[in-house]
Amino acid sequence: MNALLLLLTHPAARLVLWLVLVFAFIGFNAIILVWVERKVAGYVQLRPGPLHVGPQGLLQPLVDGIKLMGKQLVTPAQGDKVLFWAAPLLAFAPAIVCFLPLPFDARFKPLPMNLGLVLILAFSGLGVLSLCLAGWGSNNKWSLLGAARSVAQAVAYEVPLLLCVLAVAICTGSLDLYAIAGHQGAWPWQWYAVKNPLAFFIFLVCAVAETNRAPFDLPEGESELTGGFHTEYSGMGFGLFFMAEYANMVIVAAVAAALFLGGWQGPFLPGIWWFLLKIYSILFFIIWLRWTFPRVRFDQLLNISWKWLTPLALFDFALAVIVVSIRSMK
Amino acid sequence: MKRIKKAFTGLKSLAVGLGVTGRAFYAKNVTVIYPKEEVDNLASYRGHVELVGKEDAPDVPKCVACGSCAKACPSNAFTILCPVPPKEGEAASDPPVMGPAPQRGAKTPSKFILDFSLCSLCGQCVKTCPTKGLRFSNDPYLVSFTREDLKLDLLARLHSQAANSQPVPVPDTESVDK
Amino acid sequence: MHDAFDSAIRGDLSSARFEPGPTEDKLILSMGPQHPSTHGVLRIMLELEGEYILRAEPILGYIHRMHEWMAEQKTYLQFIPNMGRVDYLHAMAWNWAYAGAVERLAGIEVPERAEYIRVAVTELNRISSHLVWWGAYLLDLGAFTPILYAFDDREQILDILQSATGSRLTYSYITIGGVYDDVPDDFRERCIEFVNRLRSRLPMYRDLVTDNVILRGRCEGIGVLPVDMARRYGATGPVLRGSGVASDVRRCEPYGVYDRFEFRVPTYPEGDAMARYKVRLDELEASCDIVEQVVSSLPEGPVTAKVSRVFKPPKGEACMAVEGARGKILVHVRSDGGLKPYRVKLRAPGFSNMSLFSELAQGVLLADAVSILGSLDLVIPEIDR
Amino acid sequence: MIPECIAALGATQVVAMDHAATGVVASVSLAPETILDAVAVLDKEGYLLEDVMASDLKEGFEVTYHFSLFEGKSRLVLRLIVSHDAPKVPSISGIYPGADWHERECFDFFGIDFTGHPNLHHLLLAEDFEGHPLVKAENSRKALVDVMPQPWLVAVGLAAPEAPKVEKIPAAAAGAKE
Repeated sequence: MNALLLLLTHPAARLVLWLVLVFAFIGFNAIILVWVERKVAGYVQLRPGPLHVGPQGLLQPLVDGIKLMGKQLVTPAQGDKVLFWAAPLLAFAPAIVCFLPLPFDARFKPLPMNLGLVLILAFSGLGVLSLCLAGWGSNNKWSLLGAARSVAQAVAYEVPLLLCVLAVAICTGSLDLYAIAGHQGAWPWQWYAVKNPLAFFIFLVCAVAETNRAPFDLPEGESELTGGFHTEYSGMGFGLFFMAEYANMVIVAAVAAALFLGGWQGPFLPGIWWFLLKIYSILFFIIWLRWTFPRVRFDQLLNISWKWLTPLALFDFALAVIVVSIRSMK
Repeated sequence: MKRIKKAFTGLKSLAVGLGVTGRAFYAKNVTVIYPKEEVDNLASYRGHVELVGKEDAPDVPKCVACGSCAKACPSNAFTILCPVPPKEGEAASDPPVMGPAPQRGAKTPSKFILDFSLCSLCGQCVKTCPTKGLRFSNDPYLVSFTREDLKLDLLARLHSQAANSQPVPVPDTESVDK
Repeated sequence: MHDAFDSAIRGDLSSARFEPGPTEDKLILSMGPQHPSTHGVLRIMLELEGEYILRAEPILGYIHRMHEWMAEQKTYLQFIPNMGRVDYLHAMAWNWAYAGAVERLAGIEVPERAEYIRVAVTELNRISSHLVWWGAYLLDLGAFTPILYAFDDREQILDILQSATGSRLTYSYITIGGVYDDVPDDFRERCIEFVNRLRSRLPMYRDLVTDNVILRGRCEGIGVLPVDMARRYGATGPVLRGSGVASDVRRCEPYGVYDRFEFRVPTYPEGDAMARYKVRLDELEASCDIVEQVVSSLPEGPVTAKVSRVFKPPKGEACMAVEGARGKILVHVRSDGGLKPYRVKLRAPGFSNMSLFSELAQGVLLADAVSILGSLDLVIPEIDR
Repeated sequence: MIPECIAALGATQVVAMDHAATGVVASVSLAPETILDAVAVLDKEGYLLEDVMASDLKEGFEVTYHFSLFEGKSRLVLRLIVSHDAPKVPSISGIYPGADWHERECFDFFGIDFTGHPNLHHLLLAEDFEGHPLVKAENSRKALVDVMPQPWLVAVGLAAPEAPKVEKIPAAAAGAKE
């Protein structure tokens, strides 16, 4: 028994355990988020949303998932079979890795590393590749247009995102999400969202764009591109893209919570609850945006990034550097 | 400077928009959750037509089998059958041969079928009926998997309405729900 | 199997016009007949370079039903239900145009009460049509919520119309010689109630959508339609008024009793999608004004003129123009003195408005094409007839 | 009330019509060859093209063009007749691009050949559709005399004047058509 417990403290075992937990969390979370999304949409639109399966329709996403699994998988004729089916897996896989360095609680470190932020930024970039492959592999012109849009969009928004993340990292002097979160306090005025609201705002906008959520959902833009990159996907192929989208939303919300909202820290409640609460508040905001605004146009989207967000982020970054160097001079 | 001002009014408009949808969160739902609830304005709904019974004998239709509704119908939705009077010198066959109304000597229809799958609810039949023997029902719950089921036997419907002992509801096409 | 596939790729007569010529970096794209923003079954062949449209050609006829042929097979009265199905969003106006043309032909005098009721229901129907357009346009632009708000308001209109006509979409209410039936007693109260409700909702529409910076970015300066081009293409209705021409059939050749009511004909000179958008939103208010005036001065009297059961108009021809939600509806009826019309021609405003699209969409982004298409307010059954 | 520009149209007949009875203010008959010049005049006057309509008569296909101004009761109808055997009409889509689809529709329904049309193929009917649905059978065609209103017939001299209500405008080329 003791040996078994000892085994559990081994890094590899912890990693495996964590991965299992992450899978469970992503699945569970997708169900909850789909439900939240549909409920929010419902209430915003003066209707009740899912209602009949389970209490308050809570089991509806589960039933939908089962339906998706039961669907026939169709590969488009003359599509590239390998790329076509690699794409949804490739969309999903990086999302799992990105969960590793998230600071759910101070006592809770699956993988000791001090470059967590870099890992997330590196792997989240892979998501674009999957959209690109999906668009190319489908041999569908709408998908191709969606893929082209997603690449341009991801490149444009990576820049201000990195800059405002760096502005925070410089202030804390670390790239470890645990350290960055720990650097802030339990109270809102100790958070970077209050100390550096500009960076928080830019991060939020970029987060919405990076996860391809409305009003920046151009790669799928169903009223223009009939679904964009996932036009040709059916069944779980589509399901994986769907899950990846929600997993990515959780990741950006978690990073935002760690960088700007003090991570797990908060009064009274245990850390993990605070962290989840902060994540879900941000997610709720993102969902709320989706059901309120029209979609921006492609060139406007890029203009927002290159003409507004990038200069602002640069300015913010410079400001952070100056503040930090003045402070270190003292 | 002008562009920055424009950007700020833009951001403000976004916030206002969020406010509108945000207020909707605690507004009342407008959905009627069918089948748990039902809509309450069916009284003024004009569904398929039905036969009107005589005041003194609710299971006898006012219809005199003149066939003008069948003639007025833009989509030939009516099949009204009456016994064909035997030709001179021929004995009446049993059962009698049926033919489309009007037939000489037939004062009531023997069969009155409405093919609802053809009907477009225009009401020409109701308007044209000389005896006011047709009216709109207000029953929207008419669903079927086959076209055959939508061939409504209006005589049978009248009989069952009369047999259900309730006094035949007053023709109510003009009343309002609330 | 492979042959079938090859021929599917080769396309048809319409796409064949696009095949010769494309080079490496051009994309020939068939938008529709099933596409979320072609509203029904419109198909547009596109030649794209990147996302810029080099050439666009609408292809019609996917729900062509040959109403004009049907008219020749039916009696005058039997054709009435067809009219509601030409443009299901503004069925009343089409009903009126046809009934009015036949009345002109036969010289039927319509009772005054019927004329008033016609104005009221047509204007209510126009509001409901504009509300659907508003919601659907925003759906095209990626906003999901407004259409449900619009439908909430529209349901109130449909309830009122149902109380008068018995149905909610295709009414067959305006018939030759008047209207099918009288309106219920509380028609007036309900109309006033609705008008007040809509007026209180319009500021919300403005806050949520009209002032929205994203929407303005998607509409302003998009699809600019000069007056001269609009004239040559025969554009009418809000599309023409969005180019600054105050042309409205209700004003310039008043039919029914429209000349007795005060209302505004909104125009905006910009000619872009936003101008067309604003014209329609202003028309909501204008229609509210008309409804209010009608119901407060509704005269008593019969609602139908005497029309013989065997209706035979004298030989001759007549046409009637009606201002529909999409523009000028024109119905020509030609009679040879028989039971059935000799020829009926339906001029659908959407048909002419749609023919503008090829020229407007040249050189714009794909997303702008969606925005332009939406701003023309097309109802495909009306275009295809 | 007939606009002045009508004199420049080169019409064979111009008949003022009663707007309240027919919806148009003037009916202008033309020879098919002169349609392009006439339409060019209307274009200069700022007329809007409403539609192009065809109907099948004994005399041939009658093609009518409806034009109106932005304001006022101003609808003009231009009519011309082409034979059934060689229905050729010059296309006006070069002047009024909006006529493009209307002419294609007439081609669809009647098989009228609009010469000079850039893209004359099926618009509403399927591309493999054979025949022209609105072309009538030989015996059910009616002559112009049977489908035109009495005042017009009187004005062009096809019928004896009963009630001289409508003024006749002397046209450039005299003589009734037929």
